[in-house]
Amino acid sequence: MTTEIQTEPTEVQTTRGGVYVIDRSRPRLRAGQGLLTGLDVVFRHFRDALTRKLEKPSQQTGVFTVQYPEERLKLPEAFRNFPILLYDDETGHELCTSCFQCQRICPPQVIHMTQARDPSTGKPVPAVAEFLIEYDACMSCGLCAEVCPFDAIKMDHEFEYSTDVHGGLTINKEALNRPISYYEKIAPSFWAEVKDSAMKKLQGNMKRRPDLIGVAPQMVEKIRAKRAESAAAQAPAPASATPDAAPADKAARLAAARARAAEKTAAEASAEPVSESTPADKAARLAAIRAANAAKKTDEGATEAPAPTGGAPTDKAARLAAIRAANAAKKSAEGADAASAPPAAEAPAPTTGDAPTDKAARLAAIRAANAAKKAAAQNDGSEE
Amino acid sequence: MTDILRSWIGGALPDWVIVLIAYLLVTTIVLFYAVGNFIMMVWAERRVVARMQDRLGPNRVGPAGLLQPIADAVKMFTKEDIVPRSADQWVHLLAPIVSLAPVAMMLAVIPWGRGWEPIDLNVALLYIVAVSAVSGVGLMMAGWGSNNKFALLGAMRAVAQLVSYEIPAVTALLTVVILAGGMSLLELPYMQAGVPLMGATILCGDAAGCSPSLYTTVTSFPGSPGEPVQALDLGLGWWVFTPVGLLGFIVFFIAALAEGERTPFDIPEADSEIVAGYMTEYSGMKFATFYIAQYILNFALSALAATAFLGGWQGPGVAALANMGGPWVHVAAALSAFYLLAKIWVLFFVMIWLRGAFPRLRVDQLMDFAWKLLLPLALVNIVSASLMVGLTQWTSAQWGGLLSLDGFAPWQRQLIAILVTAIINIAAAYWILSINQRPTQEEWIEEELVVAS
Amino acid sequence: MNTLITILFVVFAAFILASAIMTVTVKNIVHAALWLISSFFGVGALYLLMEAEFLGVAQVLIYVGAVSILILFAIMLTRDLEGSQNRQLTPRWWIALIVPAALFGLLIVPTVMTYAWQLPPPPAGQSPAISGAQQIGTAFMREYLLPFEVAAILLLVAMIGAIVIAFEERERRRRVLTLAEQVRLRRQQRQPAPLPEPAATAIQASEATGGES
Amino acid sequence: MPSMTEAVPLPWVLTLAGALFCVGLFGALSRRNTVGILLGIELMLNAVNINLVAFWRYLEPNVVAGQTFALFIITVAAAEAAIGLAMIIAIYRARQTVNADEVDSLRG
Amino acid sequence: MGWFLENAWLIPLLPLIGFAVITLTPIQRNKNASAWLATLLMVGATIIAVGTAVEVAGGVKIAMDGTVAAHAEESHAAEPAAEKGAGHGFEWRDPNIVRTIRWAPAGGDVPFTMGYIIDPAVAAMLMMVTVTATCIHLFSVGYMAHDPRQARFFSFISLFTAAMLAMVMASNLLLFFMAWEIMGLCSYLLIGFWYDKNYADPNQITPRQAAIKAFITTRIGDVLFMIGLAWLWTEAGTLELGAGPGQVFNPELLERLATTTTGIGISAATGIALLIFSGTIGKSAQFPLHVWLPDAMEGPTPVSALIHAATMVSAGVFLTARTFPIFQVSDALPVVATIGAFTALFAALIAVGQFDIKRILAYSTLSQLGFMVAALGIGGWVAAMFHLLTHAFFKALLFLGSGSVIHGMEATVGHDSNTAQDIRNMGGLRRFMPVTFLAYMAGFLALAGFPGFAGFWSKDEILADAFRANTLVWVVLSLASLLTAFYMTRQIMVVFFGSFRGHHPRQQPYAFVSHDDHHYEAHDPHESPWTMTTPLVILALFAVFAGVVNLPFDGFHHLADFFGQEAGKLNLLVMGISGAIAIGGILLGWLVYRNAFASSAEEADPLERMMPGVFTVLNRKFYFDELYAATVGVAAAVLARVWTWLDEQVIDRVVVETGRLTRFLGQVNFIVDDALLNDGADLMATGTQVAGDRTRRTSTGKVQDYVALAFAGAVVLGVLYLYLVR
Repeated sequence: MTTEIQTEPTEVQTTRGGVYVIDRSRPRLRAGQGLLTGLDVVFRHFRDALTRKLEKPSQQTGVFTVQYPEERLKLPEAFRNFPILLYDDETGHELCTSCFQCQRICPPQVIHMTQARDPSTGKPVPAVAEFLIEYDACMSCGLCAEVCPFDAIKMDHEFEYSTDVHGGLTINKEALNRPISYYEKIAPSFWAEVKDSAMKKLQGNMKRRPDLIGVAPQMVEKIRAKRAESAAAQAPAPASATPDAAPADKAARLAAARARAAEKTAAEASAEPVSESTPADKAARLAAIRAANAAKKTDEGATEAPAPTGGAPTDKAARLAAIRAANAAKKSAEGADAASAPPAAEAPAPTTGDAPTDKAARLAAIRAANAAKKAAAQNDGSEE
Repeated sequence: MTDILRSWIGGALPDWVIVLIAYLLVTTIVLFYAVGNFIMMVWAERRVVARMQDRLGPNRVGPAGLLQPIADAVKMFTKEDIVPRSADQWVHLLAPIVSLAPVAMMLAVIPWGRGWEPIDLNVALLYIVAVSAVSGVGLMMAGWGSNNKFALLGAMRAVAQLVSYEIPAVTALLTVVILAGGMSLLELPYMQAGVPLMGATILCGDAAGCSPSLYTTVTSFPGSPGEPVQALDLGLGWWVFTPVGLLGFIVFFIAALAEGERTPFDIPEADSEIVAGYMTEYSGMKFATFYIAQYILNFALSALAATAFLGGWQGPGVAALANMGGPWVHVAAALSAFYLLAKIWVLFFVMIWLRGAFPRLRVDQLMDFAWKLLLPLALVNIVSASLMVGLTQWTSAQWGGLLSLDGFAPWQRQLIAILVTAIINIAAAYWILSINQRPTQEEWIEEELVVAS
Repeated sequence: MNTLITILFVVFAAFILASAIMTVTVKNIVHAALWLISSFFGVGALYLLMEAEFLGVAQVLIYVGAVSILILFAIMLTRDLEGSQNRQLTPRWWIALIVPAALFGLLIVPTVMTYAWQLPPPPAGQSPAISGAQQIGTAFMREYLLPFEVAAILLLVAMIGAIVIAFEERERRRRVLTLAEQVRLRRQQRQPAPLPEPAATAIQASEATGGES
Repeated sequence: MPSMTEAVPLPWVLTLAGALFCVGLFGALSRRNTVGILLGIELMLNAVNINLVAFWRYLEPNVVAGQTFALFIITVAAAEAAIGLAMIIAIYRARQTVNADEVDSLRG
Repeated sequence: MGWFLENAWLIPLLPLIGFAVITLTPIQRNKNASAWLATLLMVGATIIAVGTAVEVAGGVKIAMDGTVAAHAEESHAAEPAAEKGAGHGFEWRDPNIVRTIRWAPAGGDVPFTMGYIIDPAVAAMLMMVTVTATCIHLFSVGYMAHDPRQARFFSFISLFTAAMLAMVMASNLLLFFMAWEIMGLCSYLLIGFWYDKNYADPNQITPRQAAIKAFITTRIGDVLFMIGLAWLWTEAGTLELGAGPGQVFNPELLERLATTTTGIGISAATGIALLIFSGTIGKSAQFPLHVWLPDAMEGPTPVSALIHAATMVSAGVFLTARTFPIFQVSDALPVVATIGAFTALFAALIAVGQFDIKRILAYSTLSQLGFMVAALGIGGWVAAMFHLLTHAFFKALLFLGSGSVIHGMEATVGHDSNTAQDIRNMGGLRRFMPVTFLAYMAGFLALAGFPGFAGFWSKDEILADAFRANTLVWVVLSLASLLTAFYMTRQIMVVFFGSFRGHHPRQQPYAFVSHDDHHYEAHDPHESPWTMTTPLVILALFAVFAGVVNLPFDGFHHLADFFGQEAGKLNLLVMGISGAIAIGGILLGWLVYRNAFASSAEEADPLERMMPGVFTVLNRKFYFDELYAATVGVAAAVLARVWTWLDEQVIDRVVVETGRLTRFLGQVNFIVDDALLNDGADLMATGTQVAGDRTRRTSTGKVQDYVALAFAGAVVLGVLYLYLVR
């Protein structure tokens, strides 16, 4: 080989950073010389691939394969996969205020949430009661994190979610919750930008949250244990009435947060959930949230509710409302006594089905049941 | 092999049974050898090409991915064998067999080591050429029997390529025939003893004092045919070191690439153009048969190239060990077999290397290359080879009294011959390359403008 | 061993004849060509049996490797009008059957069987000298030099003739440009014709005036 | 060393060659397809070659003439195949048929 | 000892390699490389040729089996061969080496061979050819430096040199003839080298016309030569040179040739000799076929020097010299002598009337070749060869000198050969080109036969032989030699003395109107570069001193001894006369031309003023071109007319009349038929028609049916033979 064609790259600094320049100009090649040059280049790659890895961008030869499970590339800060929710490490308070911005903007409509209410007053508080994201349909666009005014929802770096069950990819709030320190670790500079404003807003929100509402479920136990400890240390205090009513399991907590009537909540919550946390369980919860939202909407327009049933329901909320209204009409006809019984009987039926392939059907069933229940309760309340 | 069996079994069986068993045994060994090499070649190709592309290649199945071919084979065995409904059933079925059988038959005459020769055929070179030409029929059958236009196109391309490149290949092998004075492959490694460039022409001055580890007995050497003499032997007198052999080797190797459908010439199965050529309609074991045929063909052609030009099993130490006699002969045979295998693998590595480096040719370029470049070079090389033989072996009587080299020592004659042939070959190569140069930019621009207007 | 050879001969003969009969009777012309190839193989094997190794190998090389490929090519270049369902034999195929049958039964068999072949006596001890490739080559260069040259010329003439006969005149063969060439061509076509340089025109003008004065 | 000359009588070989010749002749006479005719002719040439080789082997094993002429015939066959197929292709181009009984410009 | 002889085949091979390399390899794209390659190869060939000559002079002989015998003095060289008379002493000597290979079978016992043969004559010729060719190659490097087709030029002259050398060395008359023809081809190619050149004067011959003319004219002689060879082969069954059995100079064969009488009354030897001599006439441009040589000067000047002065034209003489034993036994020698002597005088006369510097030299060449032929005709073999060698040197010198002069003139008058070669436009060049002048003077004195120079000795030997053999020939040759001195003096005076007239050249009658030559006026002629003057100096040395190889004094007959032939005898009377003739010719020339063209180039020639009619005849070359045009050309045209007339008037008429007659007969027949024979004939016709219709069905037009019928016929015949006849 007479011509050395592969000169070492030189780094040139530009305003936007360094650029590697490789001089590929070569003298005129005689017959066959180009072939030999090609062979030379390939052999150099072969030789170097046996001995070294490709590490620097200036390096042109060497193995660039990353043996994935064993070796991983460092992910860039801006890498995004699925959204997560943040909570404060110390207080356990979630940053989310249940503003519904993310739910609205989500293009595939996979975010669902219910706002928490003050159990004593029934007034909504700036905290989220339940938060579900369907990871299996999420397209990782990151719009939710973009719009979140409280920096409560962020994009995670974790990407190994492969499973053979679709339903297992509907994630609830407990699974979505991450401490701020976790996010600070994976994206330090991003968090540093928003840290101050986010914490300030959180402080404001925390003031409006009574008791443990808006605290991450993981932290609830801890806090409660701490309180119990301190209470045991002082005396059996009448301070906490709610803990008695709230069972240990998540579904019960969800129901507790969701229910407006405190006395009814405990009974319903104990009847509704099933023993295992099957997908159907989660789906049921999702349906519950939806139904709750729909019910909330009917709060605002109960008199208008029958109207959409006549026309073509174009929007999801309207459809839900229509189902709910229909069910409510049925239930109100049957009477207030029977109102709670059929949902309780119906709800377990889909969940015990061992092959829940038709998610939509299940969802609709649960949703309808819950909506009917809520509507009945609401009707009772409003008629009375 | 027959003798060994005879000594083992003795008179227990009739003689023809022993012969039959020996033949079957040798066939089995050779085929296993070839198939084992095939498996290693598949693995090596994937690994080496991967390294050339800065990848790692298969490394999950078995240590360093060694069991990957086995896994592939299992997959191939268990795949469904699909025959298109409109295909010609029998032709479609027979095609892979017809293309594999001749390739396997080629292995019969190659000397795998010193004394390890399956069959001594006195027209072995012609036999190999003839038998390799038969596989073209198999390809044609595959293309036609599939009743698929891509398959037919691929088969036509394959056969046209095979037929075209057979001519330079045979012409390049003719130089070997001229140099060796015969077509037997067994003699070739023995003839390529000696030292590089000079061959077995440096004679022992003192017959008594020559070390048997350095000198070997040569019977036919230039100057005094027939009389055995002692010549310096390092086992490196390969013909590729002479100008004639070098040019012949280059031409033959390129033609072998084309015959084996290796990468710059893999036009018949150009997957970006005609799906997979004649193999389009094949799956499962039949496809695997084509695959095996192709790799064993590469293996056999590499072995042939090594035997014809690179000294075959010849290498340093073989003759010395063989001269020691007794069990050392078997050690020499093993060493020689290793040498041949090493040469084959070096050639196969070059094939992979070319695959890693070069893009596929176009059909017209392929034909141009064969007819305008390789064939003239090979023809010139024949002239050179004749001159080489004449200069090193003829007496002045055979030159018609015009050129008398009788008084020269063999090495002097060899030196003269090498100089003359080197000049001829270099001049011819330069000339042929220069007249085949692509037109300069101005010329073709003009031509194209004429066409465009 | 003689029995073995006899058996081999019979097998080969049957193979050759069966293949030949299939060649002439089978409907599909491609199949006919393939049967012809197998017949060629049988003949090659017969040559080997007769210890004409060079000829056997040459038979395989030329017939199987070249001629049959040529035939297959020709079939495939002309085949689309010839469906295999068409009638394959001429209407007067029975004449064509009678003539060879008569030739064989009336002439060949009686002649061959009744002629007294002057076979040389079997050699005592060693087998007779069989001529190999080297002798054939020597013969070609010595006593058959003229036929050899004539055969060479025949092949050359056949080659040229085949090309001339089968050559299809194209309007104009167009070279396929590579991508790089196309790009360069475009670029050159885009460039306007270079204007004459002002210095040159000045010189020309001065020359013109100088010539006049 | 056993040899063919002792195992098989010469007339057998000649009969085989004659039969092959007649089969080839039948093919050449009866095929409609021109290529089929060519196939028959190739068979006939092979039959002649078998005869030549047999005579060489049985009668004059020391003389190369038999093999030499067989080689000449192979050469002629190759030339004939090339020219014949070229003509077939030319006919096909001109008349869009390869049927021998449609190519009858000689008809009286 | 003997290496050069063993490897003498390299001598023609080296220029042939030069030809092949220049023609076939890309070296042709580089002008200098091809020129120097050819020249260097020629130098190599020269070295080998000189070595060969030295070895031959040393008496080395190599037999067929390779044994080397070196004897300083051949015994038979001393003894006179035969006392047949003056100069008839030629005898074929055994060559020093013969090496042949067989290459083609012939009908007779002896196959055709190729090979080389070296004897003293060949060695001398080889040395002469290689030396002059090398000088001319070197000269051409400078002369052709500005020609775009330089590589082609060198390729051609290399091929020519190779052919000439091969011819000289040929062991066989067939090979001799092949090389001879290649030379003819090269001559054609080189005369027409500037094939794209056109002249304003439509009557002036252009290079391509000249090439065709030369080719066709020499072809006449060559065809006759070939017929002679065929005849010789028929008679002898061989064309091998040599005196042994199976060779053409075998004494018994010569005897048979001399005694065989043909149908036209001459002996076979005479017929063969005359036919072979026709080759000489064509190649050496002797009298009836002389017309091509002057026109061949349209080629480049080195070509004129090499081919048309030194080597190829003398090949004709060499042919006669080579086959001299046949001439000796024939009656053709008087013819040879007559033609030679006539050409010598005739051409010398024409030379007096020419103005083109190269044409003067061309006619001089004709004249000198006439001398050699005449010398052969009177049996002076040694004298002819001697003159051939010396003439080659000094005529090559003169041509190269004229080339140098033209090269210098072109700087002044432009690249127009009509102007640049016209001696009237020259004058006084000795001041501008001293080296050329001195070399030219040497050549002039040698050619004029000034005592002491090479030409004097060789010409004197011819004259001495002629004086002894045939007084008439001697007188004619002496006249020619006087004229030689005269016209050469004329040329020298006009070209090199007087005042330079090139700044105002003669107006050409057909000159192009717009000349771009005016800017040359400022230049004076200049001396040529060293590559051109060096060969001149070398050749000048030869021209001055080459005569010493064969002085007519006892003990100085080196050349004759070298050839192993009888030496010419000293004749002081003849020597004195010829010396006086030479000096007289020079004086005469000086007297006539000392003031010629003193005023301007337009002035008339002094001789023209004295004898206008005679001068015009001479200037128009005795009207030979016109004569040939009027005879041969007109004859051909007339013959064509006659054939046209015959075709149109006789043959066509016969055909037409036959047709008419047939038609008339047919009409008569029709009447008879219609009236008398119709009914029966109708029946027959119907029967035939029906039968034909039936038969016709067998002719299906299908090849297969025909083949089937043929085989069926064969079967039937075979069955008849097998079962019925036998």
